[in-house]
Amino acid sequence: MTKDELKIKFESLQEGLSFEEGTEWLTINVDPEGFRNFALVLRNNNELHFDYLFCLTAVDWKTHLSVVYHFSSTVFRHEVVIKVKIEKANPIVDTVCDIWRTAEFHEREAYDLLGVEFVGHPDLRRLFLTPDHEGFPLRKDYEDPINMIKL
Amino acid sequence: MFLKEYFKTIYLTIRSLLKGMKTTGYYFTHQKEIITEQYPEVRPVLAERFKGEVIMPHNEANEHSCTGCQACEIACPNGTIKIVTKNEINAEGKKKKAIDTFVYHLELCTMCNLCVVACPSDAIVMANNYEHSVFDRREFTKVLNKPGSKIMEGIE
Amino acid sequence: MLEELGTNDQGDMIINIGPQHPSTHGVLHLVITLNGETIKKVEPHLGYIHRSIEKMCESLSYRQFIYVTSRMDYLSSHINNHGCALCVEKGLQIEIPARAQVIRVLMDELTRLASHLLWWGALAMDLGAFTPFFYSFREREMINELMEDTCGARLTMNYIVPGGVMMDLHPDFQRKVKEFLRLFKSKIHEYDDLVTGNIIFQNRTKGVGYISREDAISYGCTGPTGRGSGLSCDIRKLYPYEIYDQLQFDEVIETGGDSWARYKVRVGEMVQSMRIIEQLIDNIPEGEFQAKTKAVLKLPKGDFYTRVETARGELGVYIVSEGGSTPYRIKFRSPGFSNLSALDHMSRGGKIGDLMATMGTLDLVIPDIDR
Amino acid sequence: MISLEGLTTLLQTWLQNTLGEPWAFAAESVLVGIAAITLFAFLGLALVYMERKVAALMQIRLGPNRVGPKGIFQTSADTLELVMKEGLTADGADKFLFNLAPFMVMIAAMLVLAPIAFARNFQIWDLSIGVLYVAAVSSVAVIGILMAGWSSNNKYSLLGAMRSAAQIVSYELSAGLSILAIVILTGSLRISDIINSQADGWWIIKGHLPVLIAFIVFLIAVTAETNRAPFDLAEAESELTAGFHTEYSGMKFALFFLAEYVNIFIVCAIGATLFLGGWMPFHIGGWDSFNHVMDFIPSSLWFFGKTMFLIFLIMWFRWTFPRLRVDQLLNLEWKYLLPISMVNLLLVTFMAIMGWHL
Amino acid sequence: MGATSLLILTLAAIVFSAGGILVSKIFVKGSQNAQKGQAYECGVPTVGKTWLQLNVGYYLFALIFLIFDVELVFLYPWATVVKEIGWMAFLDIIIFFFILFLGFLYAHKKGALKWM
Repeated sequence: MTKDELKIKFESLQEGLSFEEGTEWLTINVDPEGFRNFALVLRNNNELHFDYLFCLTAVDWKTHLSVVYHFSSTVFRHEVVIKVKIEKANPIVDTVCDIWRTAEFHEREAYDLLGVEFVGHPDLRRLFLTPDHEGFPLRKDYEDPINMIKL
Repeated sequence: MFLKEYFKTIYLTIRSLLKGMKTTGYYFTHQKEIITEQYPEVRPVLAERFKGEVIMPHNEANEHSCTGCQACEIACPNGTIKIVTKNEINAEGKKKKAIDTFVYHLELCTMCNLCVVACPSDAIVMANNYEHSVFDRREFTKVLNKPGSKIMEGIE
Repeated sequence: MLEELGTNDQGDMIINIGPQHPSTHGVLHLVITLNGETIKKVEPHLGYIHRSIEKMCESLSYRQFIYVTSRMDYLSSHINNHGCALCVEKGLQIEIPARAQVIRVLMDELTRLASHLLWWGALAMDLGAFTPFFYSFREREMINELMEDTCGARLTMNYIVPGGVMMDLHPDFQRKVKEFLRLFKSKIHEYDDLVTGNIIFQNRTKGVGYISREDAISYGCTGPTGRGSGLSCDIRKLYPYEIYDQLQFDEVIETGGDSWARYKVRVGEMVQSMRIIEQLIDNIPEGEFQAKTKAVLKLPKGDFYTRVETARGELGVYIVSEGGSTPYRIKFRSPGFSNLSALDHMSRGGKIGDLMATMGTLDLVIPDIDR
Repeated sequence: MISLEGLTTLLQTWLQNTLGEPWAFAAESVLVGIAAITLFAFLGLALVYMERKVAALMQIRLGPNRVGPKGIFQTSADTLELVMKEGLTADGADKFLFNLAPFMVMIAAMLVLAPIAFARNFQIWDLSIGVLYVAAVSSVAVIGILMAGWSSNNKYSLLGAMRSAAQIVSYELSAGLSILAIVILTGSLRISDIINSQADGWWIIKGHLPVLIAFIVFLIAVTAETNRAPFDLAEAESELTAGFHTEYSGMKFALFFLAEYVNIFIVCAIGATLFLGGWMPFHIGGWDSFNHVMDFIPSSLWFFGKTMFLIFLIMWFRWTFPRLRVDQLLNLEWKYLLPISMVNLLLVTFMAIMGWHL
Repeated sequence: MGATSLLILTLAAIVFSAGGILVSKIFVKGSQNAQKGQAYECGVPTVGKTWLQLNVGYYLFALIFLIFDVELVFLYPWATVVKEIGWMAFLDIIIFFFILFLGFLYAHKKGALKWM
């Protein structure tokens, strides 16, 4: 499906979705509460069939965090980008690692570097950093006086 | 039937193993194929574009073409280059910015060539030298403009 | 914590493979649970060489950050640079001159060939055959010399700049590439004799490290790992960039899903890469090798995502721009990271020796995973 | 080249004439001991050098070429280095067994030297059950390996030792069966009898296909028994880092290393003795003038030449093939080598009874 | 030389090994620190005990080997006299191998020859 067709399809599936304009792929902003159900629809709807999660990351927008999911379908070859806006004080979003297995590592990475807590993840630990590390390096307010070198 | 398969497996196994041994045996007997380079005695032929270190060429009159514009310093991703400028009074009596020292930290350099590309007056180039080992790491900090050198005429 | 006991209640042995282990090619650390010699669980511990390239890139300009990405997957550094440059160009909407496109693709394929050659030797070494390593390095050395001629470096070339390539091709480039192809073709039968046709090698890889197509999609396996499971995932075919849509080449797909299938995909890809190089080497268009760009690049506000096919799979470059001269946030979706996540699934039930074959055919490059 | 032929008898007569019976025996004992140690040291240096050169040439490299002409003193320099290294013992190791293991391996290797005939009349002990003795003593080495692996308190070592034990005991069978083929044809277990029976042609030629099969089985089995690639699972470095000798360093490691090469020499010497006639020159039954010419080449040269050829073959295997997986290794033994050598033994028996061998 | 040679060779081996170890003990002045005594496990401290209960599969090989090797030893005296006895020996060995083969099949069927 093309971007416009996808948009129509999504609108028919769920009311009140907020789409982002001017992007290459269809970008949908989703609330963390409804995200898991929405993800299940993405994966299981036969016309959408987004079976391939090819990128999962989070962005620190200083005021809030947004978790960005890039989905693709290996059958229809269409893409969709889902952005979930979460609070910085309470960065909680439901896990999708039982739907897309690759999310298990990507969610651990996002937890490790940006501090996003994925509820229901079986093994949410630090991935790159040591377990006793404090702070989340990819957040904009992260300070590390020893290891960060300002040029 | 079972026996036929059994012997076929043995035959194929032996054949495939002998093929492999033929290849290694070929090289064992053909010593002209040896590719070892005996480094300190035989020096490698380097490509002319090989990026070994940044240098600033000077001509016979001990002149370089660096204007001290700091384009390379800005282009460098690692802070390898530090340019200290001074004001110089040229022949016509005008004040002009010129370099005092062009400091190059070889230990930080990743040979990405961005400074050379950024330089508007082609004052710095990449040299081929690759044998950088020294006993004191402070020797990696180099001053590229030679003492007493001046900017070349006609370069702005 | 079971690890602290060295064993679990079922009497299984917990053993570390890595970080200093001959077959992990770097500092990958796997904690494996063994029952006898059968693997029950593999758990990767990462981060030994994490340099936080994504954070570094946030303070570098759009011209500068490209060189850092060479250090991710150092075996396909040129393709990493290519992906980043494409993403910047997508944001700036620059047209790339035809000559630069051809040069980029040529270098991509040479890099892929070099990477696969190294993988071939290293895989044979993991499985206990030392000699093939030297043969593949002989050929790889020729490619490295080609790179050195044109780019001035052998591994981290930093040859790509936004808008084209940094320098024009070396005048000898075409002649030397043709010479390389001729030599490589005369040697390629040795590869079959020594490894591909070897019965021990086949037995070591066939049926080892199986992953089904569905699981490969779910785990996000791309590149030869995905294609070995019958998943069509070649970005060059699916979402062609540069001039890949005008080239004649096949996407090598095997349906076996085991290490042998992945091996055959990579060996097939070497042949396809040669095919691409042969098509292009005589048809490099004349003209500019770099488009005119501004001195300071500023991407418009928004998100940009590009995908390229590295030697290991799909590399995604995701740039979030706030309109400044540096990226606000960069995410690299590295192929090795997703492929590694499937390692546990692949190696369960196999022997320790199978783990080496699986890891070898996944072609893990640790800096790519740790970034 | 001075021939070793009859050196022992000469020495013995000379010693007895000068010193008298008991002292001559003591002097002989010391001489044998010194000779054995010298042979050990020399074999270690020479075979390691040979291995490195063979590997290098197959891998289109030059190999050692800096220390001495063509690098021949490279291995001596390496030995010196190993001697100068500190021998570490891991904290949790069983110190007694840990230190005993290299001795076990060395003793096992040394003892097998006894019945080997290095040249005509040059043999330490020509015992009547020579072949059985070799088969028995050579498998003592596995105890040393098990000790080393078990006592190291290292998981890789333990796995390596377990693998190597299973491997060596399995391949012992088919090696034994292929040795039996020659025993049937010769009708004697004495090494000198076996060599003398090949005066009119080596068994590998006289024995037709069955002996050839026995030879190939023997070669595969001894490669496995000496833990050589492609059967080097006990020390598979890509899996178990260094297997059973992971924790060994310095001189103790050097002893394992040396024992490995001496073991290779021994099994190849046995192979050369059984199948290729030992020190017996290349003879063809009936061609007396040809045989006479062959006799001019010293017998020790024949022996070492054949042994080196077999060693070269085993090195060739190592630098060509990938390693087998542990279950495939045992499959090969139990599904292929053992049944084949059993059937082959029947064939040899049949041939021997019919008198078809030359 | 006779059986004494075994004693001499054993002594030679011990002298050689002990000599080497002693020489290195004399020359090497080692230092001691906590890391040196650690077992090697790829740079990670070994946790727990290594001497675990191992899978019984490992020991099955030893048992099977024992059975087969004892049978093999029986063959040695037989092998020396095959040519003298003739066809009777051939018949013997066929019966012997048949029984051995049955045992082998049994072990194979029980899965004792599979590596754990």
